[in-house]
Amino acid sequence: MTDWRKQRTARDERIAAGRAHASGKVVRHEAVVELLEAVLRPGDRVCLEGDNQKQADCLARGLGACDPGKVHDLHMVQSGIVLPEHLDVFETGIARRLDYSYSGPQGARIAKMLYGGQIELGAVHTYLELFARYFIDLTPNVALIAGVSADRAGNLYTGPNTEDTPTVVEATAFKNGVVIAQVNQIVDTVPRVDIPGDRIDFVVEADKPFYVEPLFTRDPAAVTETQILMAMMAIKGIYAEYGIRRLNHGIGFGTAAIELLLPTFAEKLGLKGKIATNWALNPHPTLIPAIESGFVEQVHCFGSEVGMDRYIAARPDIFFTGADGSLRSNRAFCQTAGLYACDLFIGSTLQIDLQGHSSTVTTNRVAGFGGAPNMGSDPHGRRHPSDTWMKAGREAGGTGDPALRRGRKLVVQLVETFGDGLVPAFVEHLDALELAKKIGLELAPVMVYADDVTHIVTEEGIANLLLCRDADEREQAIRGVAGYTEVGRGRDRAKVEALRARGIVRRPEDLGIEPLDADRSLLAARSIKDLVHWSGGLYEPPARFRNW
Amino acid sequence: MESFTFRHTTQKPLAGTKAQAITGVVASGNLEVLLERVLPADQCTIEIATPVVGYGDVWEAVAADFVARTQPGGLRIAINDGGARPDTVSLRLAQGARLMEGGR
Amino acid sequence: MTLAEILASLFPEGHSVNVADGLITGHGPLDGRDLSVVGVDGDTPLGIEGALTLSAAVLATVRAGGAAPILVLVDSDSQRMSRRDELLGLNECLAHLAKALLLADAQGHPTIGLIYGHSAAGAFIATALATRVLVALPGANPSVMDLPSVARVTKLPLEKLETMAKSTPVFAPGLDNMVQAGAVQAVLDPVQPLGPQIAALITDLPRQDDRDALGKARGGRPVAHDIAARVVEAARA
Amino acid sequence: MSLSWYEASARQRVAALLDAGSFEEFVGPEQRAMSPHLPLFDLPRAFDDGIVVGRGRLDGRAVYLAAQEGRFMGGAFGEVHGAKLVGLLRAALTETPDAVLILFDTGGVRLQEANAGETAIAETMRAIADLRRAGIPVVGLVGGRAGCFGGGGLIAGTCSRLAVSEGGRISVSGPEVIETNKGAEEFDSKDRALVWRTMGGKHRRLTGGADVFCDDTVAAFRAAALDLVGRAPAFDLATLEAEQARLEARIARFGDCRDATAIWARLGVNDPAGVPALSAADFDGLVAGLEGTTHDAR
Repeated sequence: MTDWRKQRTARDERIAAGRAHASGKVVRHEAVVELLEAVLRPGDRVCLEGDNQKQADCLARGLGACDPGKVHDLHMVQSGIVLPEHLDVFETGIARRLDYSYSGPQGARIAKMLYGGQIELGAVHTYLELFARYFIDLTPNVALIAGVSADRAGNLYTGPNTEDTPTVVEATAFKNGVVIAQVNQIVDTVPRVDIPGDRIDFVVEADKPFYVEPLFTRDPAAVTETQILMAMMAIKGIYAEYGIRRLNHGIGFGTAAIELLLPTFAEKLGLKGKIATNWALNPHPTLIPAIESGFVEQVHCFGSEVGMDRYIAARPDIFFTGADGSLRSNRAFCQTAGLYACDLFIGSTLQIDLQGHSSTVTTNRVAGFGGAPNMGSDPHGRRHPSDTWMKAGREAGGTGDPALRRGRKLVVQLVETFGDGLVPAFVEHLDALELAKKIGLELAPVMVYADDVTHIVTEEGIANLLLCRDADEREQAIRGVAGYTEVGRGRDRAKVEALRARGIVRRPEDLGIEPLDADRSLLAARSIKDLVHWSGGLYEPPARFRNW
Repeated sequence: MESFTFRHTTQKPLAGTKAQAITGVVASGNLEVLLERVLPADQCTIEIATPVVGYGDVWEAVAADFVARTQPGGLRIAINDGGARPDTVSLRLAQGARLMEGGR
Repeated sequence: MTLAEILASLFPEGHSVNVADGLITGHGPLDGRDLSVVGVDGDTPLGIEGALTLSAAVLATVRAGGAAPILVLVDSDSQRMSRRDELLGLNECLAHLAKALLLADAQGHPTIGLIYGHSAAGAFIATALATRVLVALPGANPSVMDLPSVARVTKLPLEKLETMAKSTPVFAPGLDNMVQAGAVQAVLDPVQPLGPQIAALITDLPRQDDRDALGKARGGRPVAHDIAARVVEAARA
Repeated sequence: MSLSWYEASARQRVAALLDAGSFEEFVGPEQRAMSPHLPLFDLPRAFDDGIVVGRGRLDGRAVYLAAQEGRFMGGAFGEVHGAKLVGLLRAALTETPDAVLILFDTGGVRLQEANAGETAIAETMRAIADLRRAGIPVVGLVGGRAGCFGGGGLIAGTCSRLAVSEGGRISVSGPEVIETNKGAEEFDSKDRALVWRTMGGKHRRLTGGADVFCDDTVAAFRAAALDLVGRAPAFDLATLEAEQARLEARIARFGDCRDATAIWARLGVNDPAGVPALSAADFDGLVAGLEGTTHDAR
């Protein structure tokens, strides 16, 4: 007779083994290693929660301290490779195989370990893809997650940084997996129940609060005149022209400049209420002036941001908050929102090629792209119209019956022609291709493919790729905004001028913008302290961003 | 350090009578531009001192575009570069020319 | 020379100079008059309390009137690097010590600095460099920062800096370079009694701050004197 | 928006601080008095070596002034930089303007020209003492991005009067220097709130290290300068003995405090943790309500 409950039985055995180190569900942090050694089996698929923000760091240290004789050959399936411990386990043999999304600070080390064969790589996903695969073919056997507090029954309060947790728990707990949560504190009653206790098997009271990276804090003091000029062009040449109301921003200084120009430059253009009202966005501190000025109607968040909690709690009309008053974020839902319900994504990149493919991968770093490829793509499953979407669709043109033409999502690359150290952003060939060859990747790590990108904004101007009708026009439009890079200097000047006459390439003067007006006095806030003032003292920036 | 001097002939002198102006600061990614109205009205020289070696052709292109666009006849322009990107150089040159024209 | 050797050479008839916690204070007879002595010994870092101890001694000499010279003996570390010192205003305390010496000088107490060991940075400025004339004994080692630290800050290889130091006195640590910069007027002869050498300095004090002129003449500060002069000239035009 | 002192360049500060159009520069950039030493280090030079010196009018008063550019080499004292300041002060002694203003923005000595920079600082301090003896006030203004560190902190302590803004920091050893030499336990330079409450403008004003705390605008610094040139203390024994007593009293009263907030609490501040967030006006109100925060002796 077929045993239909093998997984369930195995799960029960794991939990029984773990209970030996627990009091009910509660485990002391000193017992983490024993707990993990009792619960984990060689070859397990394990999700060690960590994304670009919050980290289950106490459990990560515990996993790293396990005996590789007992715990080995794990298959890590997690969105973020961020802490050194995330890679240490591959050096000791505790883990062998990896599927992930983002590895910002560890990008160089990952590349080295991939090259050295210490990591067997499955794939580098987008967040949504990896979450999707949790439910199809990468379902975790054990999930190690992080929350702010839990009660003894396991009811979990994630706090404002809910992020990946509901998705990870959903996939693990309902498919015979074991869920272990680290919390900062065990309490009698949690402020709100983000994850019901019957999905949590063990709760570890961590030795210190879980780490959160202030990844989305951009100091206005560092915004340059060039970035302000580009932001002015984006607002006037794209936001205003397409009437962008629903959008997502990347995390660079260029988009921070846009946020800081909304209450000043955009307001003067009479754009309040007409652009940038509905957002899929982390709570960027640089959005505070726009919110306070009444530009913003609502914001749904992937995660939270260090120091923003009190401000968010005081603005429930803008943010999604729970009955306890604090932010409820959710990475999977917000990624979905960014993909299907936003008309524009604007972000930065390190390299763009002659057709408009872009990547943040360089020859010695495999950073992963997190959510950018989803945000920065035109979802073919979209079926609801908006003026913005339809206008872009019309510009893209195409053959066949116009009544059957769908709209287009605007995907804008906001990029300075030269990056740090005078490295050109425009290249003939992406380094990503070189890297893929070097470490044997089947699919080159491209962030946004050329057929998804609609506009490129540089300090030299805007290239509208929707209006290009062939590959040559496209190449010259890109060269036409590539400044003094080799790609830019290699332009056919006559062709670029012809594109300019058709509005495909537009210079600041074509938009009625004087580059010498691009001044820091246009910024609604010029320092972190200005942001604190805008927030009425509610924003509490991390110490490293203070200068008072 | 590397240095260049580019000499250009212009079709007209730069407007204004201001004898001298300076803009920008020598800092990482920035530069200072000193402009002096000391040359014949159809001449312009641009002298550059930069710590970033190997970008002579870019400087030449930036200088030529600036001269073509602005027609800064009569100016001796000297640049101390702190590793600025070409767009920053163009911006500072334009700011300097505006100062010499007596603009804002 | 050690402090004891210096004091013995200066004051063959005896003295009342004491050292406590690395701080030197006291008096001795020189050339028939009283010489007030303050300073730092034993490579001691100069903090807020030390600076105020020395400034109190200097101000006492000023308050007493007369024209007793003040000798500032220095073998110090740099300023004391600590959170507490900065919290309580180390910059004010060191500046106060320097001001006390400058006031004493202005009120007729010749001030002579004598560096016989190490000194650096803020401690050097507040003591030896705040005197009318600064001299040294062979073996003294004044510096702003040692070469390994300079290498760290400037991100230049140490070997390159060492080579450059040989030909470029303007940045390299050491007595010779401070002499060439004009900061140290002369190096005394340790074999001869120090008393007469100091007495000679007192009778022949520079009337004004001539350190930049010395730096130009000696090549350690090739342009400072002329630049300062050009500014003065422009102001008078 | 009024011009931010912190954001402005040295030249912008000078132009906006003085009466419009009154500034006359000495040894200006066209004279190309540049560092002879930086090329040896493959470093770029500045036409003014990072300092602007000259004369102008402050509400009609004749003033000499020097302004450091904190973004060029951290505003540090090199040979030319220092010599321009020394020359300005020497000129002031004979030309007797109504006051001298020093717009500090410096990390201290420029290491590539360390001996020249260090000696120039000593020359500057002597020249300031001479000016003060001659009855010419020397007023320091501190609010630039480089702060006022190293020898700059000692020069500031030599001035007749000091105005400082939130952005300004005054100390001898910088946070990184203390951390490098003594460890992060002694001073965590990345804890910027700690940096500011230990060395920042408000702490200096509360404990007597500065006379005026002002907003980060050129207009506020102009008002502060006007106020301070009119009430400079004499440079004499009485002043220095009073300063000696003031500094000794400070150490006796606060010497056991580990943190600035403990000092502020002892000064009678009800909510020390709230001090950094106070606006300049609220902070002035706080200072006015406290005893023992007027420090004439300098």
